[in-house]
Parts: sequence; structure tokens; C-alpha cells
Amino acid sequence: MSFNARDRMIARAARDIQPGMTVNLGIGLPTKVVNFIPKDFPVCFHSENGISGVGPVLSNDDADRNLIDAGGAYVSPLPGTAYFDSATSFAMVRSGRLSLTLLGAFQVAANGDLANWKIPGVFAPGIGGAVELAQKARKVAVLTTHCDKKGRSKIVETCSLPLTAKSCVDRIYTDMAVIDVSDNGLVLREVAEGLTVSDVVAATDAKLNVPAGTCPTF
Amino acid sequence: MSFNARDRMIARAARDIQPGMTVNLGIGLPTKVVNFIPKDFPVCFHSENGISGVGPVLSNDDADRNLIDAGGAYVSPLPGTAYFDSATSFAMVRSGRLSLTLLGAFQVAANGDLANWKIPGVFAPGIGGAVELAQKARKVAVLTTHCDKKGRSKIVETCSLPLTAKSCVDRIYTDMAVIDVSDNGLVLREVAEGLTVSDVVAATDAKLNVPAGTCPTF
Amino acid sequence: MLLDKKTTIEEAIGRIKDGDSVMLGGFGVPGTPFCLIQELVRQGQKDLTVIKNDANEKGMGVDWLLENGQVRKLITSHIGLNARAVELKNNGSVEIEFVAQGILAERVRAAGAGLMGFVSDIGIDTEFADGKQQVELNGKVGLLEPAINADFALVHAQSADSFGNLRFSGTAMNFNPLMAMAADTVIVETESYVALGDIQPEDIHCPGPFTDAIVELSDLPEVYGVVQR
Amino acid sequence: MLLDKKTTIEEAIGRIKDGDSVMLGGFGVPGTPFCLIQELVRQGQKDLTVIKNDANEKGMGVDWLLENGQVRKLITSHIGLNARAVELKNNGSVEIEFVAQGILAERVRAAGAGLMGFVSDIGIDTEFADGKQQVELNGKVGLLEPAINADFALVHAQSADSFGNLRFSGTAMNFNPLMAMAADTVIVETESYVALGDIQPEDIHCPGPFTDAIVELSDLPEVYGVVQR
Repeated sequence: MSFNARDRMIARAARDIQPGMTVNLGIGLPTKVVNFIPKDFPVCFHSENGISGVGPVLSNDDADRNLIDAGGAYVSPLPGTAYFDSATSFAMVRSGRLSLTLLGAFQVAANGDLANWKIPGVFAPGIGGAVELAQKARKVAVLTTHCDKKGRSKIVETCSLPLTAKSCVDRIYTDMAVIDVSDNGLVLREVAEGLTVSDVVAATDAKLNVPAGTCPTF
Repeated sequence: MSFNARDRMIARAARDIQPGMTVNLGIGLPTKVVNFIPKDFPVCFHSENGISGVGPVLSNDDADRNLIDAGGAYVSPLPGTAYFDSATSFAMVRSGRLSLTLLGAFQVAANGDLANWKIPGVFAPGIGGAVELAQKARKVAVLTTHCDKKGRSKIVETCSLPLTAKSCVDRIYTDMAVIDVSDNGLVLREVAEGLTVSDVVAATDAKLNVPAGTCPTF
Repeated sequence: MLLDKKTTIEEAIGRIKDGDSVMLGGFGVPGTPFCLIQELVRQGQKDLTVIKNDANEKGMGVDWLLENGQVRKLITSHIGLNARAVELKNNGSVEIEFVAQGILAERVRAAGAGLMGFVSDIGIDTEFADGKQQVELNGKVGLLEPAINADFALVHAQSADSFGNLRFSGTAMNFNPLMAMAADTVIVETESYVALGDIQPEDIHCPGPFTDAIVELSDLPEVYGVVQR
Repeated sequence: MLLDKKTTIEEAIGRIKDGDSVMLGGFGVPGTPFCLIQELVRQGQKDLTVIKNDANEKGMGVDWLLENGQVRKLITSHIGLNARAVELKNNGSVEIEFVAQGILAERVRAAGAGLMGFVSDIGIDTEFADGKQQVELNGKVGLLEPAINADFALVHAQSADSFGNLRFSGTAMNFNPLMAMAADTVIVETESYVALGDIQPEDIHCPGPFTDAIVELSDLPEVYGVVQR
């Protein structure tokens, strides 16, 4: 994946953030979305270790040792930032106060099942906060490379890995495409600049429904 | 009940408050206990509407409109007072942080059953916080007149009124006596000055065990 | 930047519809959102289910709604200071559901925490257990207490900013932050409307993501004052 | 007047016995009571059940206890940043129980609120539901999550007074006030020991009745600083 393709997918995900949303950005790629949000855009970023109104990441030199996000990055407050305990933080999540969460994925299935926490026998560090984000944010989007490092499609008919949550994903952003999860399966909405619909279909393990007409690019 | 008898029973209850205790004083007579605690005595009064470290009652002229105790009296803060929400307040109660609660009573039974919230058909304003105080304070004491306004013993073999909590009372202070609830029933510990053991036994509906020897007075 | 949620009292209370459930903050006078309740009386929505710790006293707060016949059901811990509430309960014109105070606070918080309910031994072996589902947990029997949510919460804050970060004063906190967690739409009245950032991040009692509409009070009616008894 | 709970680190940690369960505040570095943990390593109590959000990183906090062989079981949400914890889990020398982060926070708080447990739909229809008791509530099936209490909580506070009223800084709050509610004995280390009344009653994050022993830190070891990656 070229640097541009990576940036473009992140910028594309950022464009779907609506004014007034409260958004939790998962560790990894999703965290980068914040770089594509205009400074005066009204959005509240939540981090599950106990912040609403997460501000920009700081260098170690400027960091407050007591102010990290859930990924361990040193962040800053904004006017209106609040800190709270972990029970209150997940109360916010479970009671539906997150308009949107953007999560990474190992696999997403055609029905919206998400697997992003465990590879049996290889990687099992614990679930952290992912299950609650995936199950309770009002919209769940996945931001991930289309294929894993071995070139296998992450978008699959059925997840082979243990699930984080069932039928939770609404939209998928990858370096190749924007895909919606609908009641009738996956729907291809946009393809990355320079790629064709066939490129995306060929790289995707799951069946993709392709609406008639020209597919927009991003 | 003479004014002195009333004051003496309140002072007697106050004397059992140990250094370092966290204490909730029920509405009515128990609230008066605070007047018999020396200023430099280390005790923390809790009020279930969200205060630890309740300070002296203020006159309306000196009152802070936002600072009442659970009985509606205007109270004051001390150095080290904390305010908190109602869930945290009862978390403190239910998790066993109250060393002692002093409650009023309609009836106390020989096994420590307490009835202090409802007289069917006459008085049923709701339970408020009493059930949790009665059930979860580490020590529960009742401070009440020995008899009701019609002269009937409040200390009964079995409560006829609906219970606040079962087998919860440890000690009873009245204008006539100090009585402990033991595994073998009620035990008379002290009699009020000027009364005899026989006076107390005669005024008490429940069976009183009277230890051998002279009964101390208070 | 954070969303500006400031609005008028008319618009905010206008979101409430007949038949809605409405939580009211407050324990006695402190923390009761009298101005929001007053506007609810003015607009006259009917058949409300009201959730509040107590029924206030006659002539204030919840009592205005009772007097105006807007309340179908009241979920509360205590109504002893309001003779009208007692009367309406006794003549059956308002349904009253009593819940032990700490259990009420916790059931409201449970909804605010997105839980279905909790298990506690409070009230076991007494009439408080009547009709409650029992659950066995580690060999001990407890009572299942369902979460109480609501369509609206009306909250009184000492100070609030445009994003709806709140701070309470003294014992006026009580049920307010819990109800702000629990309701679908949270309407806040504030004595002091402050700039974003004026409340330090550590000093916020209720974070903005829980709240929806902020109403600035101009001056405080007498009912907020010290009760003269 | 309020009880003075100030004590020495040796005396406070000396209350812990072999086989006890110990909650540790902190999410990553912020809020981790490193000095109290260090003293626990020095005193060497064995067979501990440790409850902490994460296993810190190698060479800090929980890792010292793991390295010193003091931990029988770790209840946590995530150990991904600590290779030793992963290894001890894989070779079976430490039992690891994973709990979803918000469920862990809530189960700890449930103990702190004197509840037996709560019911939630988190993890339902996945392997997180394996072995959990199901409860039906209003026609919906949920999972019963038991409260997690402990013999001790070790808590890091920004400031504390002699009665043990606490205040936290930034995201160093996290699990600290919840664990202070949940444990039988709560030992607090504080960066700043302040006079009674220096923290305003509205600004206290954890009220004194929850805490038992206050230890003043002289100077802060480097481990509390910004992690250089």
C-alpha cells in the first residue's frame, strides 16, 4: 500500500464524521483520522481510558505524564475536555453515547461480524475495550488494509477467527474501497482512485454487491 | 419523657461512638446525637443525600441553600468534607463503609427485626434510604422512646408492622434502658437513672434477659 | 472543537411529548430543576411518568406537575413531605412506585451505564422483595433490579459550558449526574453558563457527551432559596 | 474532626498477607501505584491474586510482581504490552483471567457499590459468554457478571488529605476510585499530601470513607515519567 493510498483511506473515513458526533478511534490506523479533521469542526473524540474531548498528540517533550489515550499516546486537552474514571467511560460507551467508533480488523464478514482481537495460538493479549465499542457504538466502521500481510482478503464471507461482536459493522474503509454492510450483504460504494471495480471484487473474498452505474472513486 | 431523660438517652448513644467511625444518623432523635460529640473527636458523619463529614446545623440565615442533610436540615462543611452523588453515597452504605447507623423505630423485635417505615393504612410515605442503612451498616443501633405515644412497648417479641430489615439491630437505646440484641434474645445492659430493672421489664413487651448483679445506670 | 448545545427553555422542553418518561434531579430543594419543571407545566404535556427521589413539598417542583394533572405515574423513594402526593396515591389518581433510595439511584445509574440491571440482596426477606425476580449467584440468592431509563432527564447544574460539561454545588448533585447518564435526551438548566474550558477537565462532575440541551437561567426564582420553616 | 489515616509505606503494605487479592489502579503508567508495588516486591508476599486493567510494560509495575514470582493469578483486560506476562500465561505459571475492560471496571465498581453483580448483554453470542450464567430480564437474555472485590486496593492519587479524600490527575484516575470503593482495605500513595480542607468538598474524586491508609511519596521515581519509546 502506497503512503498515498493509506492517507486517502484515512481521509475518506474522516469525511464521514458528522458535526456533533462523539467518536472513539481505535488503536492503530483509526487514531490517524484525527489528523484529517479541521480544527473548527465540532466533534468530540472519546478515549476509553477516561477522556472526552481528546486533543492533539504531543511529543514526549511536551507531554503531560498523566495524560495518555487508550493507545498510550500522549494527548492534550481542549477547551471543554473532561476526564473521568473507567466505569463512567464505559458507561458512556454502553449507554449509546458514541455516535461512531472506527476500529481495526483482522476479518470482517459479509453480515458485519467483526474479528479484531485474537488469533488462536498466535495472538491473545486480551480483549481490552474492543467488544464494548463494537457492540455499543451507534455506528461501527472498520478502517483497515483490504488484505493482510500475506495478501489474503480481510473481508470474508464468514470470519474464521473468534468474533469481537456479531453483526456490528456498518461500513468498511480500506485502501481499495468503501463497502457498506447491508441486510442483503456487502455493497461496494466507492473504489480507490486508480483501481477498478473488478480489482476490488477480485481482491475480496466475500461476495460484493455492485450497484449499477459508475462507481465513485475516493 | 422528661427533657432530661431524652437528653440522657441521646448522650448515652453518643458515648458508644468510637474514634474513627463513619456514622449515619437517621432522621429525628438520632440526628441530635451530634450535639453530644466533642468537637475534636475523630468521627465522620455521613448523610445519604451525598455528604461525608457533615458539620453543624446552621440557622436559615447562615444556611447554604444547596447544603442540606437527608432530613432537610441546613448543615455546614468541615475541613475534609466531601460531596458526592446518590449512587456513590449508597455505594458507601452497601459496601460496608458505615461503622454504625443510629435509626428511629416503630418496633424492634427480640431477634433484632426492625420496623420503622410503614404503618399499613395510616402511614406509607415510602422507604427512603432506611432499608439500606438497616441492612448494611456494620452496626445498627436504634434510638427511640421505650414506648409509643399510647404507652405501648416498642420493644416487642415479634414485629407486627412491615419490616425494614430482618435481624439487623445490635443495640437499642431508649429513655428507659440500653438493651443488646444477642443470639439468645434481648439482654438488659443499663437502666436509666431513677428507674429499676423491674420498671424496664414491666414496660417491655419482649422478654428481657437480665444478667446477674447490679444493673448499671446511665 | 466541541458542539454548542445551548438552546432556549421553550425549545428544550418542547421536545417532550405526552406519555414520555421524565427524570427529575434533586433531593428536596437542592438540585431540583424548578425552572425546567415550570416550563413543562406551562407547555402542559400529559400522562408523564416522572422519576424523582422525592415528591418535593406542596407548592414546589414535582407538586406543580401533580397539581396540573400531568403525572400518570411517579417512581420515587419517598413522598412524606407532600400531602398532595399522598392524597393522589390514596385516591388512585396517580400510580406511585416506591423504590428504596439507593436502589433507585443504582437502577438509574445502571441504565446510564448501559446495563440491563443488577443483583443485590437489599430488601431480601421483607416485602421489598415481593414480585422481584430472584437470581442465585455464587450460592447466594439476590434480587434482580432492572435498570430504569427514561426519555428525558431534567437536570439542575451550578455551572455548565456550551458542550454541556456540568458542575454541581453541595448536595445539589444527588441524582442529577446519574439521570444525565440514564436518559435518552438530557436537558440541563444552569445557574452559571461558562465558557468552554472554564471548568477544568478534572473538575467536571458530568461530562458533555451525556448531555443534549443547555438552558441558561437568568435569575433564580425564590423557590431555589432556603426553605423557611 | 476526621480520622488521621497517614502511615508509613512499610506499615501499610505490611497489612497484606500471602494469598491475598490485591487491586492495582492505573491504565498504563498513569495512576499505577509504582511505589506501593515496589514495597510489595520488597516485602515479598506470595500467591497474590492481582486485579489490574493491564500488565504494564516489561520492567515496570505489575511486571515487578510477575518477575518476583508473587502472582498466582492476574485478572486483567489486556497484557499485550508485557511479553513476560504473555510468556507466563503461555507456560501456565500464572493464571490469567481476561475480562472486557468496561466489564472489569463495572464488576469492580459493583463490589464497591455492595452489589452481588450485574446483568449486561456485552459479549453475548460470542466466546466471551462462555461459562457465564444467563439471566432473562424483560424478555431479553443477558449475562450475569459477578462483582469483583479484593482484600486490598493500592491506589495512586495526585493529592490526598489525612482523612483520605483523594484527587486524581488527567487519565491517572481510571480504575483508582473504583478500586478504592471495592477493596476491604484501601492503601493510597499520594504525590501531594495536603491539609484537611485544601481540597474543596466538590473537588474530591474519592471520598475519605472509602480509604484506609495514606502514604506520602517523597520524590517520584523515574518510572512515573513520560515513557520514552
